[in-house]
Amino acid sequence: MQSPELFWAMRILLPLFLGAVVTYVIGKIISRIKGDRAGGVVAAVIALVVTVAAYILCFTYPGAASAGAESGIAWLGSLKPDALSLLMAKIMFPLVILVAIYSLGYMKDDSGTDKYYALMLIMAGGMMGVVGAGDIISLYVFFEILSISSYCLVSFRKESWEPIEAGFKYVIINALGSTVAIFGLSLLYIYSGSVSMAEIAAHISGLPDLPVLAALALITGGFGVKAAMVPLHSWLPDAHSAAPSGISALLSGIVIQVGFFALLRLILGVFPLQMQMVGTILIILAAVTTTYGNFIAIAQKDIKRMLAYSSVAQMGYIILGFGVGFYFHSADGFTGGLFHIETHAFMKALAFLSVGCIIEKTGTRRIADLKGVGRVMPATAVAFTIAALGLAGIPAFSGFMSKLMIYKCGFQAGTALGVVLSSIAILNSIISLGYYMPAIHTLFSPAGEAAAKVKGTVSPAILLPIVIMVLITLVLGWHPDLGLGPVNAAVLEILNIIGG
Amino acid sequence: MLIYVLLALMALSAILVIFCRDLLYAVISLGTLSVFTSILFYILGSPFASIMELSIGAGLITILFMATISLVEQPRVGHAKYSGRSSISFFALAAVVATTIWVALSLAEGVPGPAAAASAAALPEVLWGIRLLDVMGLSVVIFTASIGIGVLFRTEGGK
Amino acid sequence: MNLAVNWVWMLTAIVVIAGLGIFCIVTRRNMFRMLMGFTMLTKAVTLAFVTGGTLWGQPGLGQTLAIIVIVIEAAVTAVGLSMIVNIYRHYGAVNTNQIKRLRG
Amino acid sequence: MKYSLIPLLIFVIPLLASLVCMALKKRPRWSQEIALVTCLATAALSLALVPEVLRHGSAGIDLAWIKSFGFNFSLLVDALGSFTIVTITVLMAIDIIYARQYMTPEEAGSSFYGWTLMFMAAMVGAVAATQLIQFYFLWELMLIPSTALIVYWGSGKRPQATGFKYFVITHIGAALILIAILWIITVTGESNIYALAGALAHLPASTLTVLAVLFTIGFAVKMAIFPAHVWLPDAHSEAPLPVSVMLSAIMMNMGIYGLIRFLFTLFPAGVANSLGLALMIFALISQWYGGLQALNHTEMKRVAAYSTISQMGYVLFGIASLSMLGLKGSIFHMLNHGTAKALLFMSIGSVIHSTGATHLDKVGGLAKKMPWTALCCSVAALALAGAPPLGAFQSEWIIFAGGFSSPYTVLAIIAVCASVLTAFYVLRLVMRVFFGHERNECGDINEVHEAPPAMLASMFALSLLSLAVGIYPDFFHRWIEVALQTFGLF
Repeated sequence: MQSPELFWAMRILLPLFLGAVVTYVIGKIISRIKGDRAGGVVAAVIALVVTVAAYILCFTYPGAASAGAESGIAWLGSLKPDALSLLMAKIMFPLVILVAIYSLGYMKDDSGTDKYYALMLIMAGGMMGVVGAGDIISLYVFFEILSISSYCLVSFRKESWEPIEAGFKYVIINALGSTVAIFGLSLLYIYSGSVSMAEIAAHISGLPDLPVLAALALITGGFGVKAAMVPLHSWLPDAHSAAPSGISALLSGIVIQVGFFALLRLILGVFPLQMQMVGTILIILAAVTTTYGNFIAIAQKDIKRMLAYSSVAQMGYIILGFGVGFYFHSADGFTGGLFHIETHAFMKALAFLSVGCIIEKTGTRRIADLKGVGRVMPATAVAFTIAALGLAGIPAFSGFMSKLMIYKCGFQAGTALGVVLSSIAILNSIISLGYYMPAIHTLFSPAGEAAAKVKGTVSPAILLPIVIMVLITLVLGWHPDLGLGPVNAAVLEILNIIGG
Repeated sequence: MLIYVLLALMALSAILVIFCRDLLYAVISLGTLSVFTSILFYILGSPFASIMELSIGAGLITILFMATISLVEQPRVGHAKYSGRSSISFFALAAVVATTIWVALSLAEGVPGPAAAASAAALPEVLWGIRLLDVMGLSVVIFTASIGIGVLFRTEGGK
Repeated sequence: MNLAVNWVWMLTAIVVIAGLGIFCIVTRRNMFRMLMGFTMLTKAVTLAFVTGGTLWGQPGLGQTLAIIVIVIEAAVTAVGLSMIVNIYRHYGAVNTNQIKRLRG
Repeated sequence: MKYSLIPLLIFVIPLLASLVCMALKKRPRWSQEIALVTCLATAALSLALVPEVLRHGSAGIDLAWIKSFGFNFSLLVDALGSFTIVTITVLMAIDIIYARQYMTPEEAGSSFYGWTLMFMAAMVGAVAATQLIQFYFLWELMLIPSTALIVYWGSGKRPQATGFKYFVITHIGAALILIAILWIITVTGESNIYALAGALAHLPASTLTVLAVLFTIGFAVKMAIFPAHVWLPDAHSEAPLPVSVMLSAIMMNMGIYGLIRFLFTLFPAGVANSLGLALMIFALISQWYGGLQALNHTEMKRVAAYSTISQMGYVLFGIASLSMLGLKGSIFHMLNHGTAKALLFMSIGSVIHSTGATHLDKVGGLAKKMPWTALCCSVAALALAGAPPLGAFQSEWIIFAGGFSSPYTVLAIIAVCASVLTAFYVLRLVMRVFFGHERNECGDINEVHEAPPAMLASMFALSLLSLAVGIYPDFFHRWIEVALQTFGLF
């Protein structure tokens, strides 16, 4: 029987990284011979084939039965994939595939798209490495692969000032974050003499409090930067609004969640004793993050920045689910958090993709200038509306179901704190209407200048991912059981680890 | 004893990196920091890490910095800006150093003594054996960085 | 290996250099200086790994970890520097307070 | 409970039909017919359910929904539910007939009928829902179609702003309901509305009061009780006329239903008692505020919209009197107010349709040109004013009788005075528009003609319904008494 480690290395990581090399090389050759655009198309097709193949392969996961099976290969010991990793893979692959299809239409006028798709595959591989890593060094290496590729993707359109400036901000703050995190991890190594999470966890109970807390603080702070917890979020609005829309969708939909996932993995793997305390910290951070993100989003005039701040707020919901889960040992909290990762990935990606399409046609990102666009681009505007209502947690869209779980877990804790938290979360979803509604309103108001500029139809490569994501959002909103299978498996895994 | 001297020199060059006015001197301080680190590595019995630190940290990175600075920096720009703030900066720095030393001393409680019996695996075994995945990861990192730099310096007209 | 070292001072140096690195990133406004701060922080991390390796009698592992960190440091620095070059082409300046158009 | 498919059918048929209508984007004529057939079928089915419900107490069906959350999709209709559902479906069918001629198929488009049917499905589903989360889900599902109807077909200056104001304010009300619902589910572990009464009785009084207040505010927002009424005048007056009917005459019943269902069948009697006086005061304020505003405005639809606020004050007054009579009157008033308000809106619609005037001082003396519309409008006005032998007479006077049986006689007297105010503003509307000197400032008076047959037919149907209820109320009394038996309060 195949062990999970071998499975992860051979069927997930290898195709992605090897595929990135192949994509880059063949894309480069074709673009030398046939020109840039043909090279981009070929690279996109190869990238699509690779991701689809890896996605299909990821359904051959040997399952919990094989969890004990040894691969017999020493260096695979630094991977430790489980149901949680598989859940992230099942969220990430469809997203990357849809974004790749979208980019086929969206990036067709850019140069160097062979590199774009190669970097996208590397980013996917980095994410899968982070979620599958079982020791701190592999976690760090893959985290850096993810980071470096996303730095370059954010400033991909280097011809204008914004992506490049946002890119530098992104580089410096995230490099600081991940280095602080690895500094915390290196302290753990000094104190425990091991890099494997399981061995560190075995050592940690014998250590004095202060080094452990210092390491925990450094790690939380470090990965908190990537997860965009307030007050470490300041890079996010710039980077997510400056990136090409497909990349914004990936960044908001899955990359920041992977940043949080790294923290989650370490809390589960290394700090089981500190869980209660971590829960408290996460709850406070989450409440602040959600509220702050929502209020600042209201003040935004740029639609992509608005969505970026909304990502900050939604991250708060996810963290709230996990914080409540850790604090109260509540399975519902984990289900809510993980399910919100899943639904939010598609809703936020949908919002960014449809907004990207609108921006491409109108050439403006100011919300006030987008008057009447909904009347000339009805399909895209309706898609944005669905995404926005879903993000606001209105029933009939998937966001409601996951937020419902998060609201419920607070009440389920049965304490005043839980009730207050859930009420904050519910009220926040109303505050979020304060910026989604004006945006929708502007899109559907009588036509303005921008609407007059719109010419031609949206290309099918752009429309197809949008339609698929709309369907996912609606179907999960009416029948969440369809998306809950992997989530429940992952929650079982977490409960196994924390023994709840 | 040499180790303490090295540690002090490292701290000193780190401070120089922060406060030295001319960027080029700052880069040289950074290189010096790397050199001291690499000597320290050697003394601590890590020759390979020492060589890597010397060649990449003191060599490659310093050259990269130098090249970029000479490409970018106009001399005598922005010097006046910092002079007004420097005393505040030094106080802040003193506070930071004091705090970190205090933290470090409190951290020291749980540090294990040096291992008596070192059942050490040699570096190549570790590097190409149990850490092979990370080494592959490193090759991906280098590949990514080179593509990324290619993206940032591509000359073809884009959108 | 029995080195006559007080490990407490070793650890102190690590934390101090890391602290200086973070201080440098947070307070300096020159982009090069920020990247140098990042490099210093990474030095502290490598030193920590090598120290850990020596302490636990695992020089192989400690060195490997240090090498990994060094290579990643070089890659990130290279990407950061090429961003600085691009920024300079846009603005003719490398101080963040001179180019700050984006609002946090 | 008797096993019955009908509750499922009256939810699923409109929902599927709405999807079909949405899909038939290019063929509005077909969707028009589909909508008509669906509405008639739903009305017929809901009427067919009445004898079963009266015989067995309730009828319903239980389906699995979200297994992972442990939520079921159970539909159950008891006497109160069936009364509400019949009101909704019958009025909706009549409204659809009216809309056929008020808007041409091209003007309406397929999606108008699609949204309408989805709106109806959500309302019926929310009434029949037995699981709390399911109730909330369907309750919020009403929001999207109704907002879309206001935004896309609205006629005011800024229909978007109006629609979104409506959306946000009612969503805030719904969020309070959600907090209460989640609280109940987690504290009691019970999520079936019909099994909650026992579970809630064990909770401490303070918790129950907080919960009751949350529910009351939540539903009061939907009922547009002062001061939560701010969304209503704009939404009801700027929506296209058939949608105004849906909002004013039909959707208001949802708020009434929710308040009665949650406040009286879930909570122990003491909880509602502690809220009685506050509710009564707000009811009086709404009554007077709505009436005075209706008198103050000249735009006909706005008059009708403010009249709705006032009428909801009556209903809340009946509820707040905490007496069997008052509750009975309030439930009965759902049907009677729905009928009368729909009739008033429709006759206003006919006037707007044939004259183009929207303000009541722009036209006059239309009775000669549009005699039947004048007749229907007078019926509506008399009904709202509480004149016998029309239906609303029955319910209003039962409400007042309930009020006098409560300890606050003074407040009841003030409420009765408000009905004079009602008479004043509705009769002012009728007199100005239909009697006096013949004129039309917005068009040629000679081109004013009687409303087209389908519109007249739906208006006649409503007038006859109002008359029939007034002349033969016994059946309805018995029906509501069956509903009240399940309350077991007072």
